Amino acid sequence: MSVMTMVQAINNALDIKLAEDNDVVVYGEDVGVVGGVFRVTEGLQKKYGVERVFDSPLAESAIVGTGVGMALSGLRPVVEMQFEGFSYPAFNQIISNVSRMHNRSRGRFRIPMVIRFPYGGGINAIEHHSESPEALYSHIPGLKVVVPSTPHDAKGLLISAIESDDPVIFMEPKRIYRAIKQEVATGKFSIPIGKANVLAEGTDVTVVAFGAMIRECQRAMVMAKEAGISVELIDLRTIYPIDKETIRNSLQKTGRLVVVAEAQRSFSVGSELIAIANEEAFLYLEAPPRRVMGFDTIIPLAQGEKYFMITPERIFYEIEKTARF
Amino acid sequence: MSVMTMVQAINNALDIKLAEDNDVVVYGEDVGVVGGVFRVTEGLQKKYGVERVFDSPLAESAIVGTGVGMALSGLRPVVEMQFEGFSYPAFNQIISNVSRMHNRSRGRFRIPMVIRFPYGGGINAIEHHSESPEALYSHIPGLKVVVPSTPHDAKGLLISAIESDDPVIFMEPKRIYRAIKQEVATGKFSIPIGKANVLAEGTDVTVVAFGAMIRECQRAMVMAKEAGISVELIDLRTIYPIDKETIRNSLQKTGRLVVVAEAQRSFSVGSELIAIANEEAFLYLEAPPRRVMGFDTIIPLAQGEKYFMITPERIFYEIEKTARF
Amino acid sequence: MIFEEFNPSEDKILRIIDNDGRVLRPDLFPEISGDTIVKAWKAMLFERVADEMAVSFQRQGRMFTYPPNKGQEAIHIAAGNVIRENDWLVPAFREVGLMLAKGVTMKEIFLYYNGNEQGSNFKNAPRVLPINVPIGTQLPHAVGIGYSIKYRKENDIVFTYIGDGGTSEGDFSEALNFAGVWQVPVVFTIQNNQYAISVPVSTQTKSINLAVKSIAFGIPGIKVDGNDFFAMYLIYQKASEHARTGKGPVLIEALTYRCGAHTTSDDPTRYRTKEEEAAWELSDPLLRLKKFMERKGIYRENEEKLREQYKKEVEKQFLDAENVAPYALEDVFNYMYVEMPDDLKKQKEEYQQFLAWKGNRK
Amino acid sequence: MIFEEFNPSEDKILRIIDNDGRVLRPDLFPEISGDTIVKAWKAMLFERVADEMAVSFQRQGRMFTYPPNKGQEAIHIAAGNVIRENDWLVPAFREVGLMLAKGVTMKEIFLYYNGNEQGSNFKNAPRVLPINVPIGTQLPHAVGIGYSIKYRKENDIVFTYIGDGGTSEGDFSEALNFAGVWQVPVVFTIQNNQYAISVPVSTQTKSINLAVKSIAFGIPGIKVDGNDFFAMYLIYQKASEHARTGKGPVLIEALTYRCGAHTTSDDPTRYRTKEEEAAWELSDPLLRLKKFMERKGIYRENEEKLREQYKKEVEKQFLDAENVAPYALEDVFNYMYVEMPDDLKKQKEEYQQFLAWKGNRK
Ligand SMILES: Cc1ncc(C[n+]2csc(CCOP(=O)(O)OP(=O)(O)O)c2C)c(N)n1
Ligand SMILES: Cc1ncc(C[n+]2csc(CCOP(=O)(O)OP(=O)(O)O)c2C)c(N)n1
Ligand SMILES: [Mg+2]
Ligand SMILES: [Mg+2]
Repeated sequence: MSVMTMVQAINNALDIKLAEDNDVVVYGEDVGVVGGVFRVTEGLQKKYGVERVFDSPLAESAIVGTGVGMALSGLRPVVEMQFEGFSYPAFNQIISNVSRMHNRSRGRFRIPMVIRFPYGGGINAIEHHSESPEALYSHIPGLKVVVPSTPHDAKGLLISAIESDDPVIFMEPKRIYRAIKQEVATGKFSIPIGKANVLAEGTDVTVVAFGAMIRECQRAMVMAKEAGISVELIDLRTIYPIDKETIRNSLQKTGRLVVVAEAQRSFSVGSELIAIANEEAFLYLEAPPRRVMGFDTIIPLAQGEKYFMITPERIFYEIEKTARF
Repeated sequence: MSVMTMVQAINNALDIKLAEDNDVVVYGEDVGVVGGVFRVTEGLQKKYGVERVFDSPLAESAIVGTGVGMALSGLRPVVEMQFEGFSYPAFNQIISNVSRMHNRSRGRFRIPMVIRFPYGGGINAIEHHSESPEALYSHIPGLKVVVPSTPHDAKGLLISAIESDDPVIFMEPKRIYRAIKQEVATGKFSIPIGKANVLAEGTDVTVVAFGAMIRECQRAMVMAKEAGISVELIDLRTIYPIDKETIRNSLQKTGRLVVVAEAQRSFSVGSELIAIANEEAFLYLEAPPRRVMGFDTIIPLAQGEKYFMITPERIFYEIEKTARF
Repeated sequence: MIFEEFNPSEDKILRIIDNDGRVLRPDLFPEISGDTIVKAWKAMLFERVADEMAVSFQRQGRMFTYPPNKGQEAIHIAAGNVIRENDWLVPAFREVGLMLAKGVTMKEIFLYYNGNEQGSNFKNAPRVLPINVPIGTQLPHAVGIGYSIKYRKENDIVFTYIGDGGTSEGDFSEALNFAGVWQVPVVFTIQNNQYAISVPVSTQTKSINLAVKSIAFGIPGIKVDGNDFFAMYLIYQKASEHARTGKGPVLIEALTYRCGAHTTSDDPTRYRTKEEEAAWELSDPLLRLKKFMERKGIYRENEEKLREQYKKEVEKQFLDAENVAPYALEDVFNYMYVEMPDDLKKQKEEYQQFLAWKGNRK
Repeated sequence: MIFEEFNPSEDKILRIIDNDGRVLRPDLFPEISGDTIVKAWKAMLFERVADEMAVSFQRQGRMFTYPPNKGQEAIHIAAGNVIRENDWLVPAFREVGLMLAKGVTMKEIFLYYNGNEQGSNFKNAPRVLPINVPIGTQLPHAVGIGYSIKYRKENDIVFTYIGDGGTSEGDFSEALNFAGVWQVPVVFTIQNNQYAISVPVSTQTKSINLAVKSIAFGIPGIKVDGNDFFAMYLIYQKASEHARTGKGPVLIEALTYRCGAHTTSDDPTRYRTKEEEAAWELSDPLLRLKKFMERKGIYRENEEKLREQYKKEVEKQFLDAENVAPYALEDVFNYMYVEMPDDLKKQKEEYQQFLAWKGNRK
């Protein structure tokens, strides 16, 4: 065991897979010499050489597109988009090829590829550096979408992602890149993709969240407890394929759902979770499911971010409303 | 009045706006000389000249990106993406600039621009020619997303879209481009963006749909009627901003919701409509809202499309289930 | 060096035989046996026949769509003669002759255009990628495969294709730029068939030609008469040697003409003249090669008989494609993920319940 | 023609003065008054001072981030001297001096980097676009504006900017290609400051230089010493005349060096050497211009005094930015659409209810 930040845990996962599997290559903008703008890949080029960990030209579509070629010819590329807002130049490659080559070729080609990027707000960044595009990627059939909420989860999920024979979008909540430290096993372990994690059992309200919002939910739970509300907190871990069973089981118990996420609320993962609640547990619902999510606006620059970002207080406010409904 | 197909009605709308407003320009791949692969822009180059209606090089990102420049400097570009599946190369321009320039510049620049493209399945096309990406565009704040279901609506909505000072994604259900003929007023008229259209009033089940699915719903309603089920049919017309009021009013009456759309069901407009139903009319819901939508798979090529496409029978099947719940 | 002699900045073009099959540049004439030449011509004829039949099957309503290859056969068959079994082919969608040379069957191609993904599961061509529809997106794939090869120190190479219109897409430039930086063994060919659907090259770019775009990426580029089998054969030999010996990527612009429509739903009379078409017919690659063979006295074929034979073969493949097992519901779900997620299983089951209900109803 | 003399294919570079301010090419020396030169130098000094202060404000924790311009001032101020009031400027994000010349204020720039969108609402610069973060996406905007100008038969032109790294993005190639085909009045400048964050140009492309990429689009291109004020001034005169007289777009590669960090969160010592930095300091554009002025006897300034004066001015602007009205909840919603949709109104109201609840709770 060793105390790690999420940055260190991800670095550690990459290190383990690079050491163990010669087919793993890591590349993207600035990931080589300096080890990434967040230093997630620090030290890896030195350890594994420029052929396995390297800087690419500044072109996201080609970074992802070349990854498709590498993956179908036997490598396991792990590519970095420098920020979520710069994954969009690669959107066409992701939706048209990454997610489809396996189906298009009727299983002849596999795309064991990970596209990882930091996402989310709360770091006072400039435009395009604070977004949460998980809904866009989750709507694309053929992808898996994974979001860790702790260093431990980041390591275990990333190892699973690299070992997945399907392409994985791996979204890293940059706000807690270094904010949370945790004991993490130093050896290899993995956490299955597609399974949610019940972080706290409770009986009154089910709160579903992921990524950096988990910490905010945990803070809100302290307030809820004081108010005598028992919250069941589910960390989705994987947005697609989403773990409906865990959600259903919880709702059958609580009958009340609050979804917490940073993204714009409409046409979002929050919408999907409410749909799931209806399809899976309609007769158990005792209050209208609520979305505690961003406005349907562009996330404001730093000075206005406070309005947009989800705070523990706001989560508690909605939990309470839902509990008292 | 004149009998028109949707292709003709769209052509007519463009014609009217080109004639009336010198700032309107129309361009894209093959839209000039041949008038588009579906002949939507046929005859317009001849009538308005190559400076106003023209063929561009084959590059969607630049087609949209140049449109941003034109729009903010006073023109009203109407650009065509040849098929929905080829709007993705422009995704970065759409999400990063089209939707944001107005907000980014604090209202200094407006982007009165229309991005139109044929979408949807049912025409036995090859890959990337049968998709329904409305959820992707609806999730992007700063855009309006419009989908007509008839020639009349196509004309009136497109005129509104061109006159909108905000950017509009205008999705044309190619499957009914020529399949429906209708009397359409030849003069100028417009249909407001943001208002749904109640096509049939009913008391048992609310069916919400748009685009080519409206016709399928109308066929399903015949079966429903035979089965003694009274259906209220709502044509969304605009996906964003979505008309919650009309949906709420209907659900307060029926308490039952069936959403019909061609896209993959998860993280979709269907999800959003169920979320809206819960947020706006929870206490009225008498049955779990249902999504009659595509699987979470890539839409199959022509031979497999029959499984994926929504048929009147399938709609009726779900209506009945919902009504009898 | 051939890339220096035919400098695209000066708009030079590599041509070895003229329209009458006369050898213009004996010094450049490639080493190639008479037998190989005849076989190549036959392969071109086969592609031509397959193409004509595909168009006619489509007209008969037995196939949904088809993009004709007519006029571009020299490029494909020359490449087919140079490409090796372990080399990769990353096609756009107008390289049928080359796909066949790599082991793809007409049955598979028909199956694809008849709306069945099995048509992309090339049973005997594991190193050929499926047809690529979103223009330009295939080129980065080729570069990535090139990277794999280089990474593993193998000596295979990659052939990849794009149209003249495709050179305007961002992915074209990004891919060639990566190829230059990574020095991967990729032979890029632009099939400049003069049109992107209805849009002529002159509307596509102001560059003096397309080969010259290679300068932007620091890689060798050359413009070649794509209707001249020998020029294409020579350049593929040179380019693949270049790539195979670790010298990096090459960009070839093959000048040709799309004699047919863009696809079977296109009508070229709306955007080009009969005169233009007639002028290009004079440099038809089959005709030129035949004239060459006649001059050299190595042409002893009966074209009509060959055509009949090929027609039968193509027809058989078409019938095989038509008689493939019906598309099953499973086929929609089976290939989405290596292992099917529970939710997809459930969606399939729910659909089966609907089918059962539907069956009972009748 | 200057574009022919300095052919980028031969890797020629336009340079007029050397590092010691000596005139190397008197024949090319632009017509420019001593006064203008002195004013230009002062503007460069102002940009330098503003830059240094921005970095220090950021270090003091009073600003979130900042991308230094230090070393690139000659490009900006030369352009600022040539660009006209009605010309458009479509910036990337490292053109502060030119933005100021067009009427943007340091207050606005500070406001932006302090996290307030009002910093992009340039009150006195209606034809300057906001800073553009997604690399490369600004270039098509410039081309579209060029189209508007051409369409209206006006004679304004567009200046637009991108970095060396940005040339790898698909949008760079697509935009230049469109500009060539449409023959729009756009002057493209690549500020080649040798790095894209940590990545050197040599990892970015194998082309012999960046100006040469113009060949791919059939437009004139030229490589210029970007630290030579006179070379930049001359080329901007030539290029804007070219564009303004309907001859179409031009691509300029301005060779320079990013003396500072990429942004205030970057640490260049991790990827480049002190020696390299020292070598580039010798061609510091301010120093070179000052040496030139000294040689010509037109330098009569007191640099320290000017610096103090500029510092005060910049400080005032910074305080103005700090003292701007607090960011209101409305600001999040007001600019999303020309007219606010009902649902956004409701979201705002719900949030206000939450705030009220929160207020009551305390
Ligand atoms: C990204 C994208 N945009 C548009 C299309 C529609 N489309 C199909 S083929 C074609 C023209 C291609 O022209 P070219 O690259 O010259 O190839 P050719 O068809 O002549 O072989 C177009 C615009 C597409 N397939 N992909
Ligand atoms: C599409 C996109 N990808 C990545 C980034 C992150 N990023 C910001 S600046 C930069 C380097 C830019 O280098 P260059 O174009 O040379 O400009 P310079 O910073 O040197 O002025 C990168 C990678 C971005 N802003 N946009
Ligand atoms: Mg072509
Ligand atoms: Mg740079």
